[in-house]
Amino acid sequence: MSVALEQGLKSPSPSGGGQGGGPVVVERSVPMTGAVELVVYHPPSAAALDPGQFFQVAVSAPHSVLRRPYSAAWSDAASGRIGFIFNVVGAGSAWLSVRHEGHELDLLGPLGRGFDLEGERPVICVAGGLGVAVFPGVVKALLARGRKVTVLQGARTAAQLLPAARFAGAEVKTATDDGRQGHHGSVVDLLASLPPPLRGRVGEGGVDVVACGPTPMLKALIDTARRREIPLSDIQMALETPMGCGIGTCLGCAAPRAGGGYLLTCQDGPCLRADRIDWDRMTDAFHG
Amino acid sequence: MSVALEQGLKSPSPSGGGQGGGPVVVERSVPMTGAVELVVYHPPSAAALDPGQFFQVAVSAPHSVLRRPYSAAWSDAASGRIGFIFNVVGAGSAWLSVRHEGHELDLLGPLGRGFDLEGERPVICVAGGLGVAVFPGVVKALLARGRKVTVLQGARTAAQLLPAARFAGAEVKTATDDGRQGHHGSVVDLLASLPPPLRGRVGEGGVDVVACGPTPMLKALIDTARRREIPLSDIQMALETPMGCGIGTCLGCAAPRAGGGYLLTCQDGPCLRADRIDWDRMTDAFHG
Amino acid sequence: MAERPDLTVDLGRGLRLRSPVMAASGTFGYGFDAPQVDRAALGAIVSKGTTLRPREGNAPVRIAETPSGMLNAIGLQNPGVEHVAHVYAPEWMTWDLPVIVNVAGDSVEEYVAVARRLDGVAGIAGLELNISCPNVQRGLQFGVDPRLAAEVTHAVRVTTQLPLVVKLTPNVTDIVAVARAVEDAGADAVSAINTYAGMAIDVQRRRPVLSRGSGGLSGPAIKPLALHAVWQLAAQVRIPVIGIGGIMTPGDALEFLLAGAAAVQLGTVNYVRPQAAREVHDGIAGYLREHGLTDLRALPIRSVSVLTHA
Amino acid sequence: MAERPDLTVDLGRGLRLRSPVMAASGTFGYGFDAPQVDRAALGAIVSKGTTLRPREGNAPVRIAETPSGMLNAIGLQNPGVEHVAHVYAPEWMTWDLPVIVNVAGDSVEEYVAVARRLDGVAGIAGLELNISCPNVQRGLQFGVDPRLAAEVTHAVRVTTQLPLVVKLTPNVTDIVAVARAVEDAGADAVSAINTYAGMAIDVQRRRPVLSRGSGGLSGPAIKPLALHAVWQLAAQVRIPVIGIGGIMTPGDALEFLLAGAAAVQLGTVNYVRPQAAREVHDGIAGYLREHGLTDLRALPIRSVSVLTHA
Ligand SMILES: Cc1cc2nc3c(=O)[nH]c(=O)nc-3n(C[C@H](O)[C@H](O)[C@H](O)COP(=O)(O)OP(=O)(O)OC[C@H]3O[C@@H](n4cnc5c(N)ncnc54)[C@H](O)[C@@H]3O)c2cc1C
Ligand SMILES: Cc1cc2nc3c(=O)[nH]c(=O)nc-3n(C[C@H](O)[C@H](O)[C@H](O)COP(=O)(O)OP(=O)(O)OC[C@H]3O[C@@H](n4cnc5c(N)ncnc54)[C@H](O)[C@@H]3O)c2cc1C
Ligand SMILES: Cc1cc2nc3c(=O)[nH]c(=O)nc-3n(C[C@H](O)[C@H](O)[C@H](O)COP(=O)(O)O)c2cc1C
Ligand SMILES: Cc1cc2nc3c(=O)[nH]c(=O)nc-3n(C[C@H](O)[C@H](O)[C@H](O)COP(=O)(O)O)c2cc1C
Ligand code: FES
Ligand code: FES
Repeated sequence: MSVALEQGLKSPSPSGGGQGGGPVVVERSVPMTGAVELVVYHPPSAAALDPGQFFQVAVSAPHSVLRRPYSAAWSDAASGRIGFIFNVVGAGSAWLSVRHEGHELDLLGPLGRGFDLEGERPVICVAGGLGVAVFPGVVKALLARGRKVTVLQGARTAAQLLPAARFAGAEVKTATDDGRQGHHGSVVDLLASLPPPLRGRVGEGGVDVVACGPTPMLKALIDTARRREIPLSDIQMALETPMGCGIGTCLGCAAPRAGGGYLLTCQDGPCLRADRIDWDRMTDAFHG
Repeated sequence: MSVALEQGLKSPSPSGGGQGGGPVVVERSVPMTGAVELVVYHPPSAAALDPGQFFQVAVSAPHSVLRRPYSAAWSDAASGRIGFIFNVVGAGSAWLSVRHEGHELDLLGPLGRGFDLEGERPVICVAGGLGVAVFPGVVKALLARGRKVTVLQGARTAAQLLPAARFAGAEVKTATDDGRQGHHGSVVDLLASLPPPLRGRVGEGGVDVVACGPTPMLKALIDTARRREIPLSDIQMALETPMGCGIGTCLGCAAPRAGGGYLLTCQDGPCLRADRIDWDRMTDAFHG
Repeated sequence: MAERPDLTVDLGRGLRLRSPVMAASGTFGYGFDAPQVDRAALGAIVSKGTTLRPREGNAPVRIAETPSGMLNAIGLQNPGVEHVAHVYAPEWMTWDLPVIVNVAGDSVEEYVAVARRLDGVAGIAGLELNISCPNVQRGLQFGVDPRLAAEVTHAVRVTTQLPLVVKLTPNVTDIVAVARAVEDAGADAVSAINTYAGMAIDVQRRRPVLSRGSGGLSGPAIKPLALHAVWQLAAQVRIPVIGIGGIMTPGDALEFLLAGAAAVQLGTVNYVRPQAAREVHDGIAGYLREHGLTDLRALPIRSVSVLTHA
Repeated sequence: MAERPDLTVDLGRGLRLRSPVMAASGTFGYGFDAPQVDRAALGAIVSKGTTLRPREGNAPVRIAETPSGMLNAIGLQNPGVEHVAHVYAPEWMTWDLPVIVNVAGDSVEEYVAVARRLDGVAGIAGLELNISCPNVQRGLQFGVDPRLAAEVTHAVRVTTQLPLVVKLTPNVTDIVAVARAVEDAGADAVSAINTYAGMAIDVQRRRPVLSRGSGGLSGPAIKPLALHAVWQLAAQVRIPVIGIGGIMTPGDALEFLLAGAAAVQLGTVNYVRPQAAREVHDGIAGYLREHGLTDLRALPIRSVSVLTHA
């Protein structure tokens, strides 16, 4: 339907919107307390997705106008399915949370850059809160590359942890704010409490870190990494900033770039090596 | 929850909005092509309703802010149920049309004045298009008062007619624009084509007319009545104007009053005797 | 903090409200309708715009919905000041809720005549000068010009002892200039804002939806604009600013209070959610408690130190 | 009428568009992103606001959603005119779609310098003077004062042969006065409107949501306001008016065209519904056919006979 007449254009595609053949919800479940998982059938998107990429999801919520960015939790090219995991924060996620089997969704994507998952070293995945949403697909892709994976997952309570079964093949360690399950404290503390090399060591024999979570958690991770001498270039993270378009036209998703100026989370990210960010200027757009 | 501290206040009550005990949809069906009927369980409203009254229904449709007025199609105090019949015109009715069993509704009402159904004379109910929505309850109430009732129902096609079974005990005649069922033409033409006294005659032995439909139909009915010498005071009609509040505070629902100035459809109506309206100044707020 | 926070507001000249939540003019009639609204949550009611003589108002269509908003061109339908003074005020006298009369007019003389008739009438707690109604011919004239705004304010000020709020129009380049002018002319408070000039066109019928062509926009759509106006005003005038525009929830009201408003008025929401006044009142109280604040004066997030007004 | 209606638009000085649907500045980058948008439906692209030197833009947070709208304070992040002339224009030259460069600046000299650099550069179809961006310090100054607006327009007019559109700010008492001033100063067309000054406050964190405090409101929320501005302008200026503000659907665009706009720009909708340009284009064509009209000039519902401009 939409034909790009000019050259040099990238090609994420809009889909759905009720014209048939678009993405359709095939499953809805509650993977952990407070969260909803929607499984969407859309073979082209499932095939195109790199772990860490996101979609701009149209929501018909009262008074809302912008799409909402959601990372794919996982995708499966064979079955044509993509999973999204989210909790209800405001109008958009509330609307999304009552989608059911058979409802069509209007997705734009996959968008942005996913994680760079190539390499040999062990990988530690650090997931804070809903940041865990991106990891089922990431872990699967890492394991498929033969890499050793440790998942560190933090949540406020045990019930808000995504079950370890979702990371089959990886080692899973947890941290909870109330201490009822795993480490008592933050997931970054958990990382710091691990034996080397897991908690970081310079140079060969080190690990790659892949992190996703609230900005304060990412900042804490950076502090820890600096103290533990984990090079920031060994850490990749998925950023969350407000987004207008998701495709580089609104310039609304700026994140401070190391060395000055701004990166666009939607185009340069959301998955970025931590040394590309100026962490001193990095702010949290969302309240705690 | 809401306590009126001052005197002289009328007492329609807001209800629902998710606090429990509020109106809840117990049935959804398609009574005729293009229309939806919702049956709502809310005993206080069902008991309080006069035929012809309406509710202000909160809709959580994208970009919408105002409630939408809907006449009760019928109510049954014994079962605590109220029916609403509507078709999908815009954002509000689209939202309402996908309510299902178990969904709560936020209703304000019953509001306004219903029809004056007392009397002895035969009654002709003239229903144009979705105007038929108000008549199941009206006809039932008229029959309960022992009155003879003839329902004239007009629609564009036969499939858009509410089945005659909904008016058990009344005589039903139909008119369709395409002529496939009943009179070929408008429901007002149908009225004019009837033998006296049904089509109108001055004074004793006459009939009462109760009408609901689009404003152009009501205007045609007035023209016919004038020609047929049916006194306008023998005709009651349910008006439809845009409404802001439904309770007399916004002054948005003005309808031209015979003799000058304006009536408020929500307070003085929606059911009014036709001689109270200045038909020359009466405009149709809605297209079609 | 189990203590009950102090929600009272002082709008000047003895006009003290028990709650910062007011009902906005034109959205609450003269206080006799809308029984669903919990009056105990309200600090004051502002009446429908009242003129010297009764007015019939505009021909329909008078209202239209727009995205997250509504347009109105009611045309000041009202029973005239005599009816208000004679019939409504005695009723209001028996209430424990102050009623402020919103005053409209086409000339300085008309404003003054209305104010004179209401001066000293028991049951009337104050006046709100509507110098901003965009619907009546020449209705914009006073509100867009600081000089004219000051003139009508001054003329009313010397006519009445009643607390005097001046309601500002947002349809200006510099709302602060108008506010300062009416402050200097003797207003006890300003309320901001009235509706924004807008219109809708019926594409099928190829004509404006409203019979008058244009109307005033209210509702959530205008909240960011109104908030910006209040933020500017609160920093640059000394008298209290009453925040109005698109408030639907406690959070919306708090945005205005944090921006520096002394109180807020609920308008369009009264049509939609009669429980809003109660929710907003309780939401503000809860917020104060959560943040360990004892009264509303602690809310504004920016001190008035940027006040450059001489 | 099976005939295909004529959707071309003449904006003056040789700037002819095949479609009345344009992409608004700041919502389409420099035309290289948003491949989902069907360019065949567009009459022109307006670039992001471009300044003399590259600008980094404002610190985050730069955008926030509001009821049916969004606030932005991007701060004119752009690569500077040299990059545009040197890198982008050669690409645009190969396109069959005119690109208009939106020009911003802090001084008359900066506007003139940008215009001079772009004059005669192949691939550039016209300039749109952004005298209204509310985000950069002193950004409002030209757009709110008819004299200053005329001054910058005239200065650019004598600098370049390119078609010159002046984009108006709505944050004024009298937008018509500004439009007439820039018309007299040589503008070929005006576009109306840019965003409305607004703000949002983060109640939990007790500070403005946007790092700059305030921003510009766009989206459906402002449609009735923008339409009112265009309705007034179309009746009172002679040059073409390009309607902008909250257009999401063909019906919205038709409201502007019926109000007298010669063309429309789609802004915020490009972020949300990439198919909007195509839908609006086709919807306008369908409407013309349904109403038996052969071209866009038949659409305005009010003749310009109320034109009182001398
Ligand atoms: C690249 C990217 C990927 C994302 N992936 C996911 C995901 O997989 N799962 C998921 O649940 N969310 C994800 N988000 C966040 C998501 O886009 C929405 O912001 C979130 O669902 C809230 O939207 P809403 O409409 O419900 O709330 P809104 O109505 O937009 O906001 C309600 C309140 O929540 C706050 N808020 C908004 N966004 C966030 C946020 N991201 N975190 C905390 N508070 C917020 C706002 O400040 C506001 O006060 C992602 C965001 C980005 C940028
Ligand atoms: C007292 C009263 C009782 C009513 N009872 C019923 C009822 O029982 N069943 C029912 O279906 N409707 C009824 N209506 C109409 C109803 O309130 C809504 O106007 C209608 O459902 C359209 O709302 P919407 O949100 O879907 O459309 P909107 O988004 O409000 O409007 C969409 C388009 O439809 C047009 N439109 C709006 N209202 C009407 C209308 N009433 N007729 C024709 N066109 C319209 C608008 O001009 C607009 O162009 C009643 C109205 C009143 C005043
Ligand atoms: C239908 C209607 C009628 C109004 N009438 C008046 C009026 O008579 N006098 C006045 O000063 N403001 C009047 N207003 C403006 C409101 O008091 C308020 O300033 C405006 O609606 C913005 O607030 P809101 O967004 O909460 O509605 C009216 C508003 C509406 C919607
Ligand atoms: C994120 C964003 C950036 C914008 N940048 C510019 C700009 O650089 N120059 C300009 O003249 N207008 C800019 N605008 C204004 C738009 O071109 C348009 O006038 C405005 O958004 C209203 O239209 P809309 O409601 O369709 O978005 C911007 C708007 C947005 C939302
Ligand atoms: S979200 Fe618009 S540029 Fe990134
Ligand atoms: S609908 Fe508001 S007064 Fe009738």
